Amino acid sequence: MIQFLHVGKSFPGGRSALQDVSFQLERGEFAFLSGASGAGKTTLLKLIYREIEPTSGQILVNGRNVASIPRTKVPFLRRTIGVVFQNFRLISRKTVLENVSYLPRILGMSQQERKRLAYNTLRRVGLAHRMSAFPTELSGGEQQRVTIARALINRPEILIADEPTGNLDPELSWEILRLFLEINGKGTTVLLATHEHQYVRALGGRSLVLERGRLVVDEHVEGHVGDIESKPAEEAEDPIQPSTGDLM
Amino acid sequence: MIQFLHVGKSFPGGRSALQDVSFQLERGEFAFLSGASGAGKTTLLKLIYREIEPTSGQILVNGRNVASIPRTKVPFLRRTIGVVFQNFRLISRKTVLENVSYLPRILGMSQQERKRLAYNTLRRVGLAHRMSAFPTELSGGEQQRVTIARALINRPEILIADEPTGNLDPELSWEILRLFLEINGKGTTVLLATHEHQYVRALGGRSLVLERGRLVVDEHVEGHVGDIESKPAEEAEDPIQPSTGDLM
Amino acid sequence: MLARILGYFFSEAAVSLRRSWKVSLVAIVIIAMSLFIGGTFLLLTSNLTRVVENWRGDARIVVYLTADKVAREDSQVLQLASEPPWVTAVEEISATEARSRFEATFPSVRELFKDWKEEPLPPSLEIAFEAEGADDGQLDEWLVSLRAHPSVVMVDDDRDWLRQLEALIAILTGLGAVIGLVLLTAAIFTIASVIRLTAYLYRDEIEVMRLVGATELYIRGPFYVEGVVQGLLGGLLAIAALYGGYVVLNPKASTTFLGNVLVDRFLSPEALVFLLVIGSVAGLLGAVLSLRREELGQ
Amino acid sequence: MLARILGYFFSEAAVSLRRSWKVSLVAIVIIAMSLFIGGTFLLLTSNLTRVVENWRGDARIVVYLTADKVAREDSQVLQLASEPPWVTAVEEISATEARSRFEATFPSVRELFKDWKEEPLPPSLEIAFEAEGADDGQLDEWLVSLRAHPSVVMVDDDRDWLRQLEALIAILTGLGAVIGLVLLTAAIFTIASVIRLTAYLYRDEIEVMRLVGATELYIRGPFYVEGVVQGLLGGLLAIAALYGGYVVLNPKASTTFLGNVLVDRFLSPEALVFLLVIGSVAGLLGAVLSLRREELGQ
Ligand SMILES: Nc1ncnc2c1ncn2[C@@H]1O[C@H](COP(=O)(O)OP(=O)(O)OP(=O)(O)O)[C@@H](O)[C@H]1O
Ligand SMILES: Nc1ncnc2c1ncn2[C@@H]1O[C@H](COP(=O)(O)OP(=O)(O)OP(=O)(O)O)[C@@H](O)[C@H]1O
Ligand SMILES: [Mg+2]
Ligand SMILES: [Mg+2]
Repeated sequence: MIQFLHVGKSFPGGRSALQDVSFQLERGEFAFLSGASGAGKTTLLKLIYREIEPTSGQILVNGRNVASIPRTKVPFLRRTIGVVFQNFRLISRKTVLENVSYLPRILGMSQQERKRLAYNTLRRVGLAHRMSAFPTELSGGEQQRVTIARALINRPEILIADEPTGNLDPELSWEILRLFLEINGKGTTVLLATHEHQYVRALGGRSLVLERGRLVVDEHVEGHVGDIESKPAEEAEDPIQPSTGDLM
Repeated sequence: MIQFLHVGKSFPGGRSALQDVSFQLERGEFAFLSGASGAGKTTLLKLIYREIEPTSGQILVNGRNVASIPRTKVPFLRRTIGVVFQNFRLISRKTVLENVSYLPRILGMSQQERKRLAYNTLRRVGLAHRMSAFPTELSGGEQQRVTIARALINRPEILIADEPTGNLDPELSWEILRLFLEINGKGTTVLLATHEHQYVRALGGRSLVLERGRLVVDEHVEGHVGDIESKPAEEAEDPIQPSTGDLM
Repeated sequence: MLARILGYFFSEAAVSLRRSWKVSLVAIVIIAMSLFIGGTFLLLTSNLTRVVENWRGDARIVVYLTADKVAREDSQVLQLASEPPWVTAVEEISATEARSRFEATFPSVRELFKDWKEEPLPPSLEIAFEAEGADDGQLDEWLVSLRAHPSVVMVDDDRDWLRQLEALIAILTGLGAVIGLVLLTAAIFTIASVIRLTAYLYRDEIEVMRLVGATELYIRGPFYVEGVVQGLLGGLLAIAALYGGYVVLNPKASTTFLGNVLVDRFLSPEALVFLLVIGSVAGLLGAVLSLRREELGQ
Repeated sequence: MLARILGYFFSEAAVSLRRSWKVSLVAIVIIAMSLFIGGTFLLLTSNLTRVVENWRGDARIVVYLTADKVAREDSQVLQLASEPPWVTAVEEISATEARSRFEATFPSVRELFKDWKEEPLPPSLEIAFEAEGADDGQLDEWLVSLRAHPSVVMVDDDRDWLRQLEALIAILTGLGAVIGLVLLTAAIFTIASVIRLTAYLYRDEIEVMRLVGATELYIRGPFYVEGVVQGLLGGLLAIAALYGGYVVLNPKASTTFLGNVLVDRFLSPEALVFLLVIGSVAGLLGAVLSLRREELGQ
């Protein structure tokens, strides 16, 4: 459950990125956040996992006031939230496997377990064959998929995805969206920031639209689920490029 | 004029990203480069401005063999090529203005000239009001537009754009494409890597398609120019978000 | 649980050291250099202190006797001189011996005495004593009684000279301590700077770890371990360099008094352990200092 | 053209120093520390060398005369002694004066002479000379003629002692040079390391500049200027610290002989300029070294 109550955010220079934003997402909802470039989407998302703090208003995540969580407890909030960052944020000195299984590792999962879990998750995004590569050795879209795998690996309660398909071809994009839908079906709340209006139209769900920092639309859109099923099949036989063999 | 003759590229680990790629782009052409994630688009583009060197074959740019240009002369090749990098590559310790006017500066343009030129170019991408901001203070789409402005500022002979609208909303994307068309109209060769099939269909032009490192399509597509003109008007009144006032 | 976390720290630190060995090498060499400089001072001052300690042990009280003393009186003086418990040895120096000693010390003036008929210097008693054994009052009293004895011409008390020497040692030790402290601070600061630069280099990485849900323990632990390991390696390198320098310099230095004084013995095992500890602590301190300011949020 | 490029370098370096002042400060302080340590040695050795030079100037040849010499003979010796051109001064020391000098030097044994009727020490001539003025052959010849004179008892030649002193100075200077060189290398290496770390920190930035079409000149120039400026600032900081230490230590040190010898005078202007030059060169060298490996392309 994510609740924004009259949230405002101004940056040190005095720029206001969000003004009086209020909305409520129920557990298990699937919501789209859209808006023009610079409308405040990323800012809104950063507030949820407390990368930044609001300058006014209150934010509740699972009933807890995010701003009042003591600093040492913030990691525990973040562990329940999977985030696909707009700028990827991969650790360049760690391999794909290490990047993806970082959280399971510090949560104490055994090496074998971790590897299995990472392999399965990476397979879902079509990257199982690149597990031992470093991020700099990946294409843009491959990096983006590693980021997605990292966000999903711990089965988070909340999934936040900031423009997760900006570097992916339409086929892969639909595949990723289908993955999000599946995870949502298992109970994860999904909040997806995107420019692709077609996704909202096709999938349906909660639609939040920001305009220059203000929430101007908050509605439920009926999806045309046929679109999702047909789209990928229309344009590619096998949407996810098969791994080229060298697994593990 | 860009010419690829049986070009192949393998990375140190042994991964082959391009195989036997041959094509020729005439001066003033507008070409789309598409293909799934990891197909080799970025690799192909990097070869043109010699960020990397081919492992086999020859690349000619304006009649010169790129691989045989002596190291000290490479900057002069690059100055004739404007590049919109997929991962932006902005200098985080420099302001937007400084990033955009870096090349004019080392080419010896006066400060006033530079500022005027940068202002005009940034205005074209809707960012004139953020000239003194640092890249980290910009949204993803704003950073992408700074990168575009930097590529355009020197009126390059060749414009290479790698997924230049991945972080932009459709309205802005069409506006950027229109900008590229305009520049192309003035004689600049444009090579645009993108996942958006709709661009190719709408604008028409040369279409190159890569599949797992091989060039599988090289054709001319007829555009439906009506699409370009109507698209933005359809969905937004003013595609480019107006500057919020504080100029220079 | 603890073993798991420590295991995590060490394996992360090992991977980081391996993948960024260039940066690590810079840090290690800087630590080594700081410790090498510090160790050089330690080597010089420890040898100097040892020499001064020897001098201190050589301090004597010299009782000059009348040349015409009779044996009985002499043994009386001898008894008076040996009486106090802090006296460790009394040596009788005859007039002949005194002259030959003087001539040995000042060969250039030996000709002066050549034609003299009587011995130029009086016989004397050299009294070795433990400076710590007696309080000054008792010693002074005893000196007065010695001086009062009829067959004693004069009592020459090395303590004046010893006091000066002790003041000198105090100054040298103080100077050494100050220089050592300055150098150590410099070393720690240098190391901290390097580790801070390194942390700055990896600030994005650290930020990502935080954003993904790692607690400070997990973020900092590997850096701390890395700091300690770098410090230890730096210490080992410094010791190797010091030993190399010692082996090269020692044969040359021993031909001169000063050289001999300065690089006679290599550092004691305790001093070597001390260097390693200082290195590790500096590495740890550097890591702690450099990560201290890395606050949440940016 | 050149002015424009230099202007570009300096303004870029200034902006960079301002925007990354934390990193720059680390570099500056490390340079300052290296130069401070080097400067301390310079200060100590320059004072020591000066003292030794004074001693060298004080070297004398002492001619001991028979106590019963007559005035005529004496003036004959005096003439013989003053004859050579390299003799700068001849001082006559009477027997009484010799005794009082001896007593002043060895106060503890003054009582020994109390009862003597005749003067214990002979009169003498102290001859000051320029060691550089005479070749050893001439000097030896002259000494032989002096020794042969009937009223001369003995000639004491300070040159033996002087030769030993000179050997000692040579060793000290050598040692100082070696330590100085080691420290300087250490300083340059430290600085290079820091600048290399800094360059590593900004490798993305450098790569972008290359990709956008900047020539190496434009990329490296500002870093070189930054290195030099950091070196200069580090040098100034070191001089300030040295002066601070000098002002604090000097009054305390002057109460002891050793302290007095070591920190009597501050560094000469030439030495200060030398420190600044070393700082700048080290900064430049660090920048050059650190950018050397940054090759095109990756
Ligand atoms: N650290 C910052 N300092 C100052 N202004 C900032 C900062 N971060 C973001 N902004 C500004 O706040 C506004 C909203 O930014 P935000 O990143 O939320 O936009 P967005 O909706 O995610 O845009 P995009 O689709 O381009 O990613 C932008 O105008 C941006 O310039
Ligand atoms: N430095 C590298 N080392 C090893 N492999 C690399 C390296 N750079 C790219 N590759 C591989 O080469 C292939 C092509 O990469 P490229 O970046 O050209 O793809 P792309 O078509 O641009 O994909 P995207 O649309 O995802 O950006 C990918 O499989 C990638 O993993
Ligand atoms: Mg954003
Ligand atoms: Mg790419």
